[in-house]
Amino acid sequence: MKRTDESPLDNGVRGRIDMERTTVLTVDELSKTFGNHEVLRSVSLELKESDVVCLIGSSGSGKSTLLRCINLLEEPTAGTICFRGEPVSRSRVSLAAYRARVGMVFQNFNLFDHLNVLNNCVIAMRKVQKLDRKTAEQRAGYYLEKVGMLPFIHAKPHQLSGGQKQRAAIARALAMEPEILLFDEPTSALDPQMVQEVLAVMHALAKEGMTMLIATHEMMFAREVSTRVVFLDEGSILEEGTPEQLFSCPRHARTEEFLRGLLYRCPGEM
Amino acid sequence: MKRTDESPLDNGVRGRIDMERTTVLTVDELSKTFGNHEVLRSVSLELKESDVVCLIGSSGSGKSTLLRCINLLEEPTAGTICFRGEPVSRSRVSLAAYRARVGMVFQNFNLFDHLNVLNNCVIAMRKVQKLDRKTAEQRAGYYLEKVGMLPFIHAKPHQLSGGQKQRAAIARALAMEPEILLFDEPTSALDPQMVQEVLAVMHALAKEGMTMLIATHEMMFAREVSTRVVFLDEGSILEEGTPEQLFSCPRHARTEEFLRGLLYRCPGEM
Amino acid sequence: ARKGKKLRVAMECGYAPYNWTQESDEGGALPIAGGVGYAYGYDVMIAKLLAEELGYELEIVKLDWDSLIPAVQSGDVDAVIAGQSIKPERLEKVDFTVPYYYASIVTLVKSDGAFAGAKGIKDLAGGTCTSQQGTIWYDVCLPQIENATILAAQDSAPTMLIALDSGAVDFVVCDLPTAQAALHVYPSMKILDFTDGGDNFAVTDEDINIGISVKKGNKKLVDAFNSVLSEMNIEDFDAMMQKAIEMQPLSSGENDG
Amino acid sequence: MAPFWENIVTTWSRYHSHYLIGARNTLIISFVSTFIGCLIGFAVGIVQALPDSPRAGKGRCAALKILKIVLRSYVELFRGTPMIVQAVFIYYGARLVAGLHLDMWTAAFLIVSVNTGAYMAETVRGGILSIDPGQEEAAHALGMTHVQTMLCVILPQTFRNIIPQIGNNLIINIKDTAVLSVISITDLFFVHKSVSGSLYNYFESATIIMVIYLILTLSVSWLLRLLEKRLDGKQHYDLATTDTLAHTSGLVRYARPSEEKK
Amino acid sequence: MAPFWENIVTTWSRYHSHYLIGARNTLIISFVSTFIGCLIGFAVGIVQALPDSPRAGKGRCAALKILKIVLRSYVELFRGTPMIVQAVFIYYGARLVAGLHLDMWTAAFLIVSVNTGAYMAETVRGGILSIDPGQEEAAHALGMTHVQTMLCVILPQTFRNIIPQIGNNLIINIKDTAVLSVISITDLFFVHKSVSGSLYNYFESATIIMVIYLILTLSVSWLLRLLEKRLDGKQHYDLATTDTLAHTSGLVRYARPSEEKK
Ligand SMILES: Nc1ncnc2c1ncn2[C@@H]1O[C@H](COP(=O)(O)OP(=O)(O)OP(=O)(O)O)[C@@H](O)[C@H]1O
Ligand SMILES: Nc1ncnc2c1ncn2[C@@H]1O[C@H](COP(=O)(O)OP(=O)(O)OP(=O)(O)O)[C@@H](O)[C@H]1O
Ligand SMILES: [Mg+2]
Ligand SMILES: [Mg+2]
Repeated sequence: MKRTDESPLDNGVRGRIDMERTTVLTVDELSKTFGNHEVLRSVSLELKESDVVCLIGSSGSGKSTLLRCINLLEEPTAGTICFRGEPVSRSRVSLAAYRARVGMVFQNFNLFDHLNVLNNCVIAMRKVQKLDRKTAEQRAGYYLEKVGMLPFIHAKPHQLSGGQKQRAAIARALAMEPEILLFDEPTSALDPQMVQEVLAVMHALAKEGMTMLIATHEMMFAREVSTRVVFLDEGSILEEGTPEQLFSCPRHARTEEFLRGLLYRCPGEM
Repeated sequence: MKRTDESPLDNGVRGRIDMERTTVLTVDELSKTFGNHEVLRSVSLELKESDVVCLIGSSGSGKSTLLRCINLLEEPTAGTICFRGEPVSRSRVSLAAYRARVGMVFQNFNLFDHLNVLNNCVIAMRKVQKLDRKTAEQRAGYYLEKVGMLPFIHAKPHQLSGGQKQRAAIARALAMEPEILLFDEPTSALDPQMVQEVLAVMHALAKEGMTMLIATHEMMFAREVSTRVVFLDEGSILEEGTPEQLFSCPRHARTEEFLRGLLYRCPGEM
Repeated sequence: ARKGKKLRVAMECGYAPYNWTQESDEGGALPIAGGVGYAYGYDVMIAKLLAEELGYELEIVKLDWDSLIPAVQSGDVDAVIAGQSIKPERLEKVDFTVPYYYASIVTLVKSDGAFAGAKGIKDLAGGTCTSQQGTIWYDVCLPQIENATILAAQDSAPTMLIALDSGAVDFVVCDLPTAQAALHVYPSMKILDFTDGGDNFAVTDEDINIGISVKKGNKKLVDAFNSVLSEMNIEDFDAMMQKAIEMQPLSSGENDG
Repeated sequence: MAPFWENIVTTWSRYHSHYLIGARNTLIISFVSTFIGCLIGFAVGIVQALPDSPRAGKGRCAALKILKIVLRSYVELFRGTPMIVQAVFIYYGARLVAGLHLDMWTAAFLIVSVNTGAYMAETVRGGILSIDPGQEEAAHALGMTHVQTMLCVILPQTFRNIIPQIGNNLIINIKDTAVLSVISITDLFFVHKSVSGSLYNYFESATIIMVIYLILTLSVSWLLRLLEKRLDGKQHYDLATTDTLAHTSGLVRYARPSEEKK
Repeated sequence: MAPFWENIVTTWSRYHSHYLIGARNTLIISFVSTFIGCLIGFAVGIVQALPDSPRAGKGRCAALKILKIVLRSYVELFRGTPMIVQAVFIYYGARLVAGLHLDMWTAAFLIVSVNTGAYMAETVRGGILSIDPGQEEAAHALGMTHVQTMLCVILPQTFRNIIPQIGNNLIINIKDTAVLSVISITDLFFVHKSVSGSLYNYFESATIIMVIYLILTLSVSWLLRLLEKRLDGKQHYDLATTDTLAHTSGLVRYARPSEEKK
């Protein structure tokens, strides 16, 4: 099986920097209410450098909302978010600067409809990072190539297939070379082969020390990629641990019930 | 393992009507070109009553385009589509009637943004099938309950999570009680537990003789649900067969390569 | 000392025979300042006369009717010569010279219309009528007709005449020069003059006299104008008006055609 | 400046009934005509958005093409020429040439509606363009006809987006009814012209009507903002409780027909 | 009707230079002012769309609020009152009260631009509303500021959707420059007024200007349709070949900084 060869759990990076890793992101007692619907309840989470954390949980459990709150696209009802030890300031300028350092891939991609794939990637590099067109295009090309989207750089979003849109969105986030990446179901529209390729990209990023927080429904993907898995249930973290621990011997009945739905558990249990 | 117990391959319905099953949909030499990009090349396909056919293939191989052509949402460049033996007429009135008999779940859901979940399901029943509000709401409620969306009937699409949108879209298509259902990645945004539930719904529908054509990336879902799997590569059908046949011993090298990406093949091969 | 000083006079340049626009300076027309074409007509003749006598350099400004008063009040133009009748209320806002024309009021009907034979305003009773906005004709004359249906006033002479021609009204009331001009274009119309019949519109002389308005308090200019105008009499004015009527473009248009 | 305010007071006390009647006429004509104009605009918008695909029969296709050309000409003709001239042509011209006697109020509503309709047609076209094509596809996939799609799916969404534009049009109409004075309609502006024409108090009278206009247009703006808010609905949804469910969806009572048969 | 056409010919041959100069003035003022008005509208739209969230400092927040109120008042004031009255107040009123002598052309451009800006502000607001909020979120998530988001993401999409509306505004301006006759600007309609007042040939002169207006507005419509087509771009994309790739993306030359360091 491939997994044991490549899983970041076993790769060099993690062992190397182990304890001295700095904390990148701290989410403290985060709550979010829409009307009278409590979507997040006192969620606390810490991400250290080169952590790859997968968020799992059933539909509507608040995964996307958590990612969006971290990025302050939703105003949290309560709680604080600290980036590299500093609470994320709410003044507009530093908010933009913070967001530029935090990459995000949306569940529904949100590509810019009026720009072709290349310009979708290039625009923020030019406007936010003030790169010149050439450098920006080179960098965009590098990441687009990684996700196999080079042939489609001239296509507008509405001309792309679902998987192509998703890959373009991933490339757009990567091209900003942020310090932490938030992925909201980054492989939902991808075929198994493409999932492998994205997995490879993520492994490579993890090796370089990128911190990632990934909401996903593909348990096997979570298992492959993550250093830690967090199970979100009705807006609160019910359980977290290494993938082995969580998938093989979940502590809570609810987690087990959730995972029972999984068609294919780890081979040992079949 | 669950699969062997419930797979429609082995259920009673199929055996019962076996050979006398009528042909529901015939796709003949269908081609579609966007500009100079050949997306579909002479695709031919036949669906008999209570067939459940899964379309698999890599991102951009033309799965969505094929479904959209069947529904005539894209004008095919060449080829014909016959529904119950009659070529699908191109006059506007009968086109609408045809589409009313063919259900479709879009890859990006396309829920009506201005209507809440309940009305999303109800509107076509009332306008197309001319049902009264009460009957329509009862029927919508029935299907929304099946996909666990009853608590959210008053929510507008923008207030829903990805998985909730997908389930609402499924319920909307089911509520029309069409004769054939086209699903474009119906489980992409769903967690494993929810996938199981949708699978159960589809099994039930299949038992009742519903014909389904499903584009999907979840190979295990395809394996569970389908009576036949079709592998689409660069716009043409490279291989088709029963799930066993195609997943266990693919005939083409390309199919094998595609399936190699699959993280978890059938247990026997692990 | 005043030699070469500018006198800016405003008018609509579209109200034959008082003032109109023409394509050349034929007959002594003056170029319109900042606009196109040349202005001429009775008002321009008067303006030229005043400027000549008083030693001004004359400039004709073409303005919409609505802004003639704001223009003179704000000092953008020195005088308005545009067929304005002198009314006491108006004297509170601007100063007027002595009259520069005595306009007799007439009724215009279609010669084949029901009121073609009217001999006095009693005969006009019950008719539908209109006239031009902001005029004595509309404000004072029409209400004197018994049971008349008075439609809202027209904002220009051409549309007033169209209203009559199309049959939307039975008659209109205006002054003689306007009516004479109208006959050139609408031969099917007829002028009814009740002046001799005794059953005429009751108007004061003040009402029908038209004057030149200048900014309130500009005594010097009023006096200067008055010194020229007071040397003229009704016959002089009528002769000039006759000349204007002969020269107006619609007359020559007829000749051309 | 003191006499200025004094004059306003005297003018108002002498002519206030005129101003009020003018304002009333202005309001009636502009509201009714904007409403009718919106209907025209939406209707034209629906037809213009019809795809002239070769799917329909030859005859129908040609008929549609002609209808589209006619509507396009209507839009361009009425948008492209001044309303005041149109008013003269329609009211007096029809009388002169065809002997057609339109009532002046009928003519007023007709002219303003037809003009608003021409502008609204373009507005609606732009509004339809900005709706995600996926919405139309979903409606078609459910078997709705083009007209149903437009009425139930596209136009309700378009409507919400073009409310600011409808506001613009209504406000334009409130002011543009002024040109109807050529067909003897006494609107607010016409009253001002009459008053200032006889009293030569342009600035005073203009101040009065500006205030009245502002009252009218601010009310309109405010009403439309309210409408926008209402259409946007509640920001949050209520989770449906079992009670409301039993009532609205009646899931207990519904069973698939095929199940019933068994 | 024969004399009707004859009269048109004579009127045209006598006054054609007047009509043409009037048309030229109309065209210049309406084009320039619509352009400036669009800029104003977009600028106001950007500010109005700024969220007045408590994120910014107290002071900035208050300043923004005041700016918004000022802009809103501007929109309501200029939209809400007739342009003709504004023209008189600005041109003659300024002179009367402040002794300010505006050049009549400056005044003309100013008045029409400022009015168009007020209408465009609402149009832009509507246009921004109809853009999927996901677009704004994506831009924010990439670290763009509000102004960058607006300029690079929202307004380009809004612009395409409101072109029909810009067309409407341009056409309205072509006709509304008529009111500038109160400040002595000779536009097309003023020429018509003078000619019909001199010749008493309302219908003939009106026919001439209707034709000229139609020529102008049809050209405008046509140009804007072209612009729409161009903005929509090609319906299909070209698959990038290796050649164009090497050129544009230069993937060969780029390596991740972290990789370079190694
Ligand atoms: N704007 C909103 N207004 C009201 N409720 C909302 C809004 N956005 C999300 N919700 C609700 O919050 C809950 C959590 O949504 P969220 O998108 O975070 O779920 P999720 O875990 O990402 O689910 P999925 O896996 O289906 O994407 C859902 O029940 C959803 O209906
Ligand atoms: N409107 C369009 N114009 C041009 N090309 C298009 C258009 N729509 C789709 N395509 C192209 O057609 C190809 C097939 O697209 P399609 O959506 O059918 O793929 P798919 O098999 O559904 O892929 P995925 O699994 O990623 O959804 C893609 O390469 C896409 O870029
Ligand atoms: Mg989600
Ligand atoms: Mg697809």
